Formats: sequence, structure tokens, C-alpha cells
Amino acid sequence: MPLYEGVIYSGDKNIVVLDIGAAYTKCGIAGETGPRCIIPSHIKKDDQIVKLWDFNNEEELYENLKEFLFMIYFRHLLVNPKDRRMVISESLLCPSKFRDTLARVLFRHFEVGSIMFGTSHLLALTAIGVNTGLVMDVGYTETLLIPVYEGIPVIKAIQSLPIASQAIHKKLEDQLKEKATVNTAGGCKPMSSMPDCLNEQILEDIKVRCCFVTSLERAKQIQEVTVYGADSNKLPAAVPSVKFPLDGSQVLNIDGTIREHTCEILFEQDNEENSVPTLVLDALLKCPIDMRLELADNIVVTGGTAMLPGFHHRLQLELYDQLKKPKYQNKLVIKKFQFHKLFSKENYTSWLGGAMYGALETLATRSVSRDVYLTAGKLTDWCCIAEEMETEKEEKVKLKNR
Amino acid sequence: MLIILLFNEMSLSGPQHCLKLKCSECLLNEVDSHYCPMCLENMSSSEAKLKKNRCGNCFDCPSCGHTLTTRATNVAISDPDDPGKSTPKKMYYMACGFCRWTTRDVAIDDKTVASGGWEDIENTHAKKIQSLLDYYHELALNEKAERERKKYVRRRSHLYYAASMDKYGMVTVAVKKKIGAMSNVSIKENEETTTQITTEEKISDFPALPDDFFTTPLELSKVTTITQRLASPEFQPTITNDLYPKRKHLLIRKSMRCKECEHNLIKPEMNPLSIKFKIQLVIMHHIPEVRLMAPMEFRFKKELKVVLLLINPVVHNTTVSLLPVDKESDSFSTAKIELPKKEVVLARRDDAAIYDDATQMHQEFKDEKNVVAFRKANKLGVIIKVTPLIQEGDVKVSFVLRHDYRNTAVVLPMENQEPQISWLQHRIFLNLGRIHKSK
Amino acid sequence: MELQDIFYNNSQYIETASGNKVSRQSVLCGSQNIVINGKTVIMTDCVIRGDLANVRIGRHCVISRNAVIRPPFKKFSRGVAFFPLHIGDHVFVDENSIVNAAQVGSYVHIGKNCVIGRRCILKDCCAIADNTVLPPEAVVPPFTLFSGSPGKITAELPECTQDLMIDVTTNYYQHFRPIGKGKER
Amino acid sequence: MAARSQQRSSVVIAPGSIICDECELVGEITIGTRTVIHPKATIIAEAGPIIIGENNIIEELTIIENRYPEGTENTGSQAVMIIGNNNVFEVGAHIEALKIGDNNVVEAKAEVGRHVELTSGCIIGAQCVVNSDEFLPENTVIYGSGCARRVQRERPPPQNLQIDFLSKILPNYHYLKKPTKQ
Repeated sequence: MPLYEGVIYSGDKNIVVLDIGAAYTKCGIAGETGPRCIIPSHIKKDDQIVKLWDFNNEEELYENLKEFLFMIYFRHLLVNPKDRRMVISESLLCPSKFRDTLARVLFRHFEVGSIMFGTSHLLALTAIGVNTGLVMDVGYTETLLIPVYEGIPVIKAIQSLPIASQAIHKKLEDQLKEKATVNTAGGCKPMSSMPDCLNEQILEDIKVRCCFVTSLERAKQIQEVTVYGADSNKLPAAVPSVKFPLDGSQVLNIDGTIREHTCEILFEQDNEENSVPTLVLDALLKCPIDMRLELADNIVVTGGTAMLPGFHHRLQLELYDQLKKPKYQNKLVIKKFQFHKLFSKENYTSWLGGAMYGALETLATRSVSRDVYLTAGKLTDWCCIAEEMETEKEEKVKLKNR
Repeated sequence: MLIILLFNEMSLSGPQHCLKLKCSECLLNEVDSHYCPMCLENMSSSEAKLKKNRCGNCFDCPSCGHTLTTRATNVAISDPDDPGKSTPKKMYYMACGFCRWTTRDVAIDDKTVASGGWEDIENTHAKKIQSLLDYYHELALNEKAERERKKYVRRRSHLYYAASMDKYGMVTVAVKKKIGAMSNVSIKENEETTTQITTEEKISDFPALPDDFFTTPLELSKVTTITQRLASPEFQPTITNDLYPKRKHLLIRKSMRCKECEHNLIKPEMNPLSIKFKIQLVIMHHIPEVRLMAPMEFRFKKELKVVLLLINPVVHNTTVSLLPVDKESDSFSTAKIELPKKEVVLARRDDAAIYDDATQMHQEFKDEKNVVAFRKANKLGVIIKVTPLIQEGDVKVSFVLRHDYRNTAVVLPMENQEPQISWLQHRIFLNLGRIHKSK
Repeated sequence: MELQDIFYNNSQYIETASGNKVSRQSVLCGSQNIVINGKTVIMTDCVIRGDLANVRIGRHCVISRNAVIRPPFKKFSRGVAFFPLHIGDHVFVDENSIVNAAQVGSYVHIGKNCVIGRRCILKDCCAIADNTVLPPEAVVPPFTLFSGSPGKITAELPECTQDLMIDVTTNYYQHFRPIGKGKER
Repeated sequence: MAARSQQRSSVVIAPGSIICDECELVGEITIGTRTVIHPKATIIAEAGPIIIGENNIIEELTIIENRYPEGTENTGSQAVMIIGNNNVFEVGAHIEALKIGDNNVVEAKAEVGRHVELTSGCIIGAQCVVNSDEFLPENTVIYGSGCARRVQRERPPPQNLQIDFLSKILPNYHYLKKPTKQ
């Protein structure tokens, strides 16, 4: 029975692996093949949903994280935090305010033994067993692309675009308010007359159950109309509409065009001709020439938004299509894009990398221990390394002098 | 609404160590025991760990999350020897009493035994992940050995960069600088590893959506919701036909200890059904409770007599006095209060009294009418005078409650020793309600 | 704050020798099968279905207005049986709730407008939030709060739940007083 | 009380049904055989007759009413409310739907609006309020706080055994309404 099979190297240490995403938090135990739970990154306060990332000050964040982590430890993972190691997957661009507060809650309130902070894009590579790759994370607030060469992020080629799930939800809401109708006991009403019947959760549900990423061919016809203002009879034959019950008294009529057009927001180019696919090409352009072929050969796509039906196929076709544009044609000599197959669902790839890392003996050497944290009173970031080196040198001198 | 700032969940730290009041904020929670909330069976922590905190017998509905119940049916099984004859056989399946999902909905075969016959589905990537982990494990061992050998020479290893804290590649630069001349020790990566990664797989062509995707109407009842998907994180089924029963997640009983003296304040019994505790030091059992007797109509600068209800939780008479707080350090109060000068005695609590109405013990106390409004069993009404100093908002007062406390929480080892009496003081913050708006 | 007095019209309630206060406007079907242990308040428009099976209610309980206490049934291969329903001591059932459980322990709070499904088992010291639907055969362990539809664990209760419930129910009984008469009990 | 005795003549009760006297029946109502109505149930035929089929169980505090839709009182036109066979209306259900087929279960405190059509084998879960203008396909299950929907494989089984039991036990404790003589 696979349930009782342990893949755990770390003995019975119960190392917690945590990835606090903008929308969902993935958490579980190191050495396992999947997270124990994926829960929304929010807490409930007096029946109000408070998102972890929406905070006004550090104190508020501290309180919210305390409650959230309590729930993770004692409701979901059922392990003691005190003196245990943990692995945290964080974004490269994680605000230090968040990081510091998180460390403060964990070390001071929960008294965890040590924390390893891993960068989510690098952890994603760990999860598939390579150390070179163009990692694209299509998440909730943004799409962030980091080329990684031989385990080192190519900082100057990082690309990001604030177009991801949140933008899809926004567009879906706008379109529904514009065109959709609701069947109620009192007859059929336009959606715009009842602004309160949608919330983020319903929008997300509509997105995952009804929306998809259409084919390149159809998308071109659609963009001709929606972006360049061609006559609407040029649209491809609409996909069937859906009756989506909101509750017992309201049924939302979702037009086929809404189902198909919503996700186009990922591929429509903005004024600077940026879209999710062009991020890949722009990143390649900024990388040194000798890395480009290898990176194009090792594309890794993660993030929950990439799980939309048709996303991968479309992304791949878009890449070849965009490559023909003058902007890239003469500069990028790439014949083939290859994508890595993940050993996980897209939304927990980084978590899996962290879970592998946490199961290794070397974890301790990569972690910040509670003692070090308490003596230093803060976390050291990369920019403090120079400083750290100085102290190390001094130590060495001391050792020599002995 | 009136709130009295006394937490019921507050616990009292063991008196022999520190006589401090602790709230959930300053307590350390610990997992005490695991149990299944459905069958209410205890599970040892090692077993719980092995089973990933899930019950071996109970299952949740993958559709709505309610517990599934096993149902028995009689299925006629045709006799292989005599095709015309069939014998009834008891078969079991699971069904949800809430959304009516059944294991038959997703074509899971009925089982011949009532429990234990339900297998788990396996993560298809488990083998790949395992081999990758083996590979990393080997690397890690090498690195560890290397570290032992050359304490100060850090070398480049595959693993080191893959997910180190070095997110900007700065450490590399720094380390290289540091190692400087010694960089000739650069060893080729992974040369000692015997296993090679054979796991990576690349895709150059993703399949397009099928053509009928654009023409067939979407059947909403066949697509799972986001909640249903995330309920099984490893599989995240997108169609309802892929839903699979989930083993019931365990719950825990918690124990709590003081962060300062490290002594247990709350320790439940092993039996998850028991509402008794091995150790239960909660404030409710030790410290007199203060309540406002009735809502009042407060007006600006108008003195009112407010009755506070004091309740004695212990089986001894308790002497209580109310003391004013230092004016300078009091930023909480919005009203002036006049407290009774004399101390009052709270009668002991008598558990038998709720079964016997005739218990009367008024006589033993001599109460002054202007201090004590009434007295009933272990309850006592104390009169304080409040003059609001604000024109609108909440009327808030603060004072110190001083009382004697008999150390009964610890069983004293020596016989005949008189329990130690100590005096405890607590600052009490009271919100008495809003100023009455006159029309 | 201390609970304020709740007054009822003396003629509307019957007070039994053991101190139960039962509204004349409640519907007690098969009253010979209903045992109420004392100092329990049964308010207006409650329905207790003693005709279906035995109902036993402990001491110091409060069954608020419009609540329905109904023994659950179970189907067997040959026939149907209604199970007796036992409610422990110090149980508070709030308005408009339907209790179809097989067992309700002691020190339990059931909120307003709840539906407790057939053959549910509510252990001691648990609580059900307002508007909760507990599906059939749900089990509520001690020190948990269930809410939502289907009801799931959403919070834990403090360790002193027992004392709090005793306090609430006895206080309620003491403050549930007949109008006009200042009779102190 | 007066109103009830006035209306009584228009209530037609088939033999074999168990109708507790403590329930309220107002207006033109026809009740089929082996239907059980518990005490404190309310059936009001205001805007037209109500016809209830066989083998139904109507529990206490259930309200079944055929009433005028809001704002259109007494237009003179009558709508007939028809409830089929083998339906169960649990404690506190509120039914206004004009067409209800067979083998449906309306659970405790659920509400079914006038414009909803329940076909057969549907389950309206506890506390679910369904009052849009819809036709619920066979075997639809509506459940939970968001009135989620699914289609079940099998329709709920008829409650014959429960009806047998109730037919035996209810007459011991309650006065029954007598069947109408043909």
C-alpha cells in the first residue's frame, strides 16, 4: 500500500515545507511526493477574508501570519513547530518586509529550529533534476520569468509582467458585467444590474470550469476583432454557452465568447508589445548568446495559471509565431523550443523542489538556525554577504592566531 | 455590546513556578495526541506520521467533503457451474449522505469486505521523484563528506546552486574571491556520483485541444470545482469521473505549556472522548470573575452607581479589595471611578448548591449596604461609582483587583502543611458601554 | 456581562415538581415517552416527537423557540426503526433548530437555525454554529465547533467549555422568570 | 379553527392515508392513499387546488402552499399544484412549486419556489433555497451552502418501510382525519 511507504530520508524529523503563494499556500512534509494541503493564503477575521499579502504594516502581517501558521501546524500538518527545521520557498522578488516578518513569527513565536529559504524558481528546477532552464512562473499577481544557467539566476534577463490569474479574473468580471445575464425568479436580468453576486471565489470557479486557452488560429481571428476593432462577424463560430448556477436562485448565462476570450489577456500584447510568450523571447535576447540555445531547449513552466486547458499548446505555437517578428527574427537563431515535463502539477512544482531539498542531510548547512537568528536579530540577505565575509575573515584570523 | 477584558481561555501558570496569568499568546502549544474525528480512535504519533495524518478506516467524500458511509448491498452472482442459478452475495460500497456521491459513480468496484478493501491511488510520478531524490541524496552525502575533509574549502557542487540561499549568484562571486588562489581545486561536477539523472523528459509538442472541444456543450456537472481539485493536491482531478474517496484527516488534542517556566498548564487525557484533563489550570477555576451586572445609561459628568458582579470560583472564601490604579499610567480609562474602601469577602463556591436550592449561608458575612448590593451563593454585587469624563464613545474604567489565593493547584507532598496563601493583584480593564445620547 | 432577566407569562408555562418549565404552546407528542430530568426550559412552539421513540433530556437544558427534537430513523433490510434520542445535561438548543441526532452529549451548544441530521452523534463539550447543516451520521468530537453546510470543523473550543456551559445554562434558568411575580428561586 | 372547519368539505382524503388531526389543511386539497402527514404540517391551497399523490411523507412544520405570486393577487385564474408519488418533505420544508414529480426528497428547511419544476428523483438539500425560474432535470441533487449541483446515478428509494411503520405508530398517539367517503 503506497500510503504506508515512506520516501523519507530525514528520519522522523517532520520537516515542514511551506510555499506561501499570493493566492494559495502549499504545505507539507519534506521527502513526500506532494503537498499535504493547498489552501488559500488568507485567514478569516470576523467572517471577513483577510489575504496574507494585503497588509498595511508589519504588525498586522505578524498577527495574520501567526494565525495562519497556527492553522497550518495544528489543523493541517499536526506537528510541533518547536525546534524543528523547515524549508520555505519564496519568490526572488519577495519583499523583505514579508520575509523578515515571517522569520520573526517562526523563530520568535513558534520557536522553530531552523529555516532554509529557497528561491521558488530554483526549487522548481530542483524538482525536475536539472540546473539550467528558463523558468516561467505564471502565478496569481504576476508572471515571472527567470533564466537559470548552471544553477545561477541570470539577473539581468529577468522578465516580469503583471498579467496572470488576477488579470484573468478581472477581465472575466468585466466581460460578465458587460454581456452576461442572470436568470432569477423575476425573469432574466443583465448581470450589471446585480453587482454583488460575483466574488473572487466564484470567478475562479467559473475560470477553472468554463474557460480555456483557445487555439492560435482562432485567437488570431478573435484578436482581429477585440484588439484591432474588426467587424464582429469575423469571429470564429462561438463555442457553446454555459448556464452556471450561482446559487439556488440565480443562474448565470455565460456566453461562449466569454469562455474563449477571457484567457486571451495572457497573450494580447500591450503597448510595449509584451505578452506572456514574448517574455520568453525577451529573456533570451537579454541572455548571453552562448546560453540562448540551451535555455530555449530547457523551458520550465510552473504556476497554477499554466494549468488552464490549452495553455501549453498555445504558448509553444505563440513562441514560434512571435519568433518570426522583426523584433526577434534576426537576433534569435532558435529552431526549437523544448519544454520540461514536470513530475508534479504546475501549481506545486516549487514546493516539490523544497520537499526534496528538505529531505537531504545537507539541509542544516543551508539553513538559518534559531540561535543565529536570535543573536543577529535579523535575517541576512544577499546584500549583507560582503559584511558577513568580513566577520568570517576575522574569525579565521582568530583561529590562526590560536 | 459590553466586553469585559478577561479572557476565558487564559490559563494560570503553575503557582509553584510562577503565579502569572498567561493568555494563548504567551503559551506554547504542543500536539498531544492524534485521533480520527469520525471513529474517534486514538492513533499513536508514529502511526499518524506513517499514515500522513489520515485515518485507516474512515473516508471523506471527494465531492462535498462529508464523511462517506459504507453501504451493503446484495449482488446476485451467477454460479459458474450452473449459469441459470445465482447466489446472493454481500457487497459493499461507499456513499455520501449529503451530496449522494457514491463510489459507483466513478466506477470503483464494490468490495467484498466492509472495511480495509479500499486502496489508495498512487502518484504516477512517485518513481521518478524517488530516483531523483536518490540522486540528490548521493550528492548530499558526497558534499557532506567533502565538507568533513576540507572544512574551509567550499567547492562547487551541482546541488549547491540548485536551490541554495544564493538567489542572486552573489555568494558564488564572493566564495570565488574568497577561495582565490585555491580555486585550482575545482573538481568536475558530479564526478564521484554513480547514479545519473535519468528522469528528465522533454516535450517539444503539446497536444492541441480536441476539435470537438469547441463545439460540444460543456456539461458543468462533469467538471470539478476548484475546491474539489485542491482537496487532493497530488492529483487535482479536473473531471468528476476522476474523483476518489479521501482518507479522513486526523485531529489533535493540544497541550499547552508556559513559555517561561516550561510547565504544562493544559494536558488532556489520552481518550479523545474524555472532557477531563490531566492538568487543567485555567483562570476560571482560580481567579474571581468580574462582570457588569446590567447595562447602564451613562451621561457626561453624571455619577452613576454601577453594580459589578464578583464570582468566586474556589472552594474557600476569598477576600477581595478593589484598588485604584496610578493616574499617570492609566491611558485606558475614560471615566472617574470611586471604589469601595473596604475589602469584601466572597463566599466559597459550593457545587452541591445547584442541586439543592435551600442552601443558605448569608448570615456569616456582615455586609455594608453601600458597598454590597446583594449576595447570592458565591456571587456578590459590589457597588462602584462611575462618572464619565467623555461626551461620546465608550465608558471605560480600570482598577486593580487584589485577592488572596490559596495554593491548591499543586498537591503538596508534605502532610499537614497549611496551603500557602499568597496575595495576587490583577489589573482589570472594563468597558462599561457607550455614552447615552440624549435627544 | 451578567445575563439579564427574561420574563415569561406565568400562565403560559407549566412548572413541574423537578423544576422544568414547559411552554403550554409547545407540542410534546407522545409525552409518556419523553423524560425531562429537571430545571430544563422548553419554550414556545417547540416540537418534541416522543411518539416516534423515547426522548430523554437531561438537567439544566434550554430548548428555545421553534426547535424540533425528533428521534432519527434507520432503515434495515426488513423494516424501519426509530432510535431513542438522548440529550445530556447543560445543553442549549437555540431557536429554529432541528435536532435529528441519535445522541447529544452534555455541555453542548446548538446555534440558531441549524439542521442536525439523522443519527448524528454530538459528543460532550462541542458546539454547532448558527445556520449549520450536519449531514446524516456526522460525528462531532469534544471541544470542536462545527459550522457551514455540510458542517465541518472550523474552530476549537476552550478547555473550560464545560464550566462555561454550566454557567450559561444555570444562569439562563435563574434569569428565566415569570412576569409579575418577583418570586426568587 | 373556524376557517379550517369551513374549508374541510373541500379536502379529499383517500383511504389508507394517515393525516394527523393537528395539521392545518386549508382550501381544495386532494390527498392520495398511503400518504403520511405529520402533526403541525401546513397545506394551504389559496390560489388553486393542491393535489398530492400516493406514498408521500410530509413531516412537521412543513409548509406546502399554492399561493398567488407576489403582486398578482386574485387575478381569478387558477393554477393547480400537483405533487406526484413517493416524495418526502422533511421537517420545516417550504414548498411552493406547482409541479413536483415522483421520488423527490426536499430536506429539512429547504425552500422550493413557485417557478421551479421538480421532475423526479431530485433532492433539495437541507437549507437550500431554490427559487429561480428553472426546470430541474431528473436525479438532480442540490446541496450545501452554495446550492452546488450534481446528478446522482440512482433516484432515492421510495420510503415504503417508513410509511408502514408510521401508519402503525401514529394512530396510537394522534387523532387522525378521516378519509372522505366516496
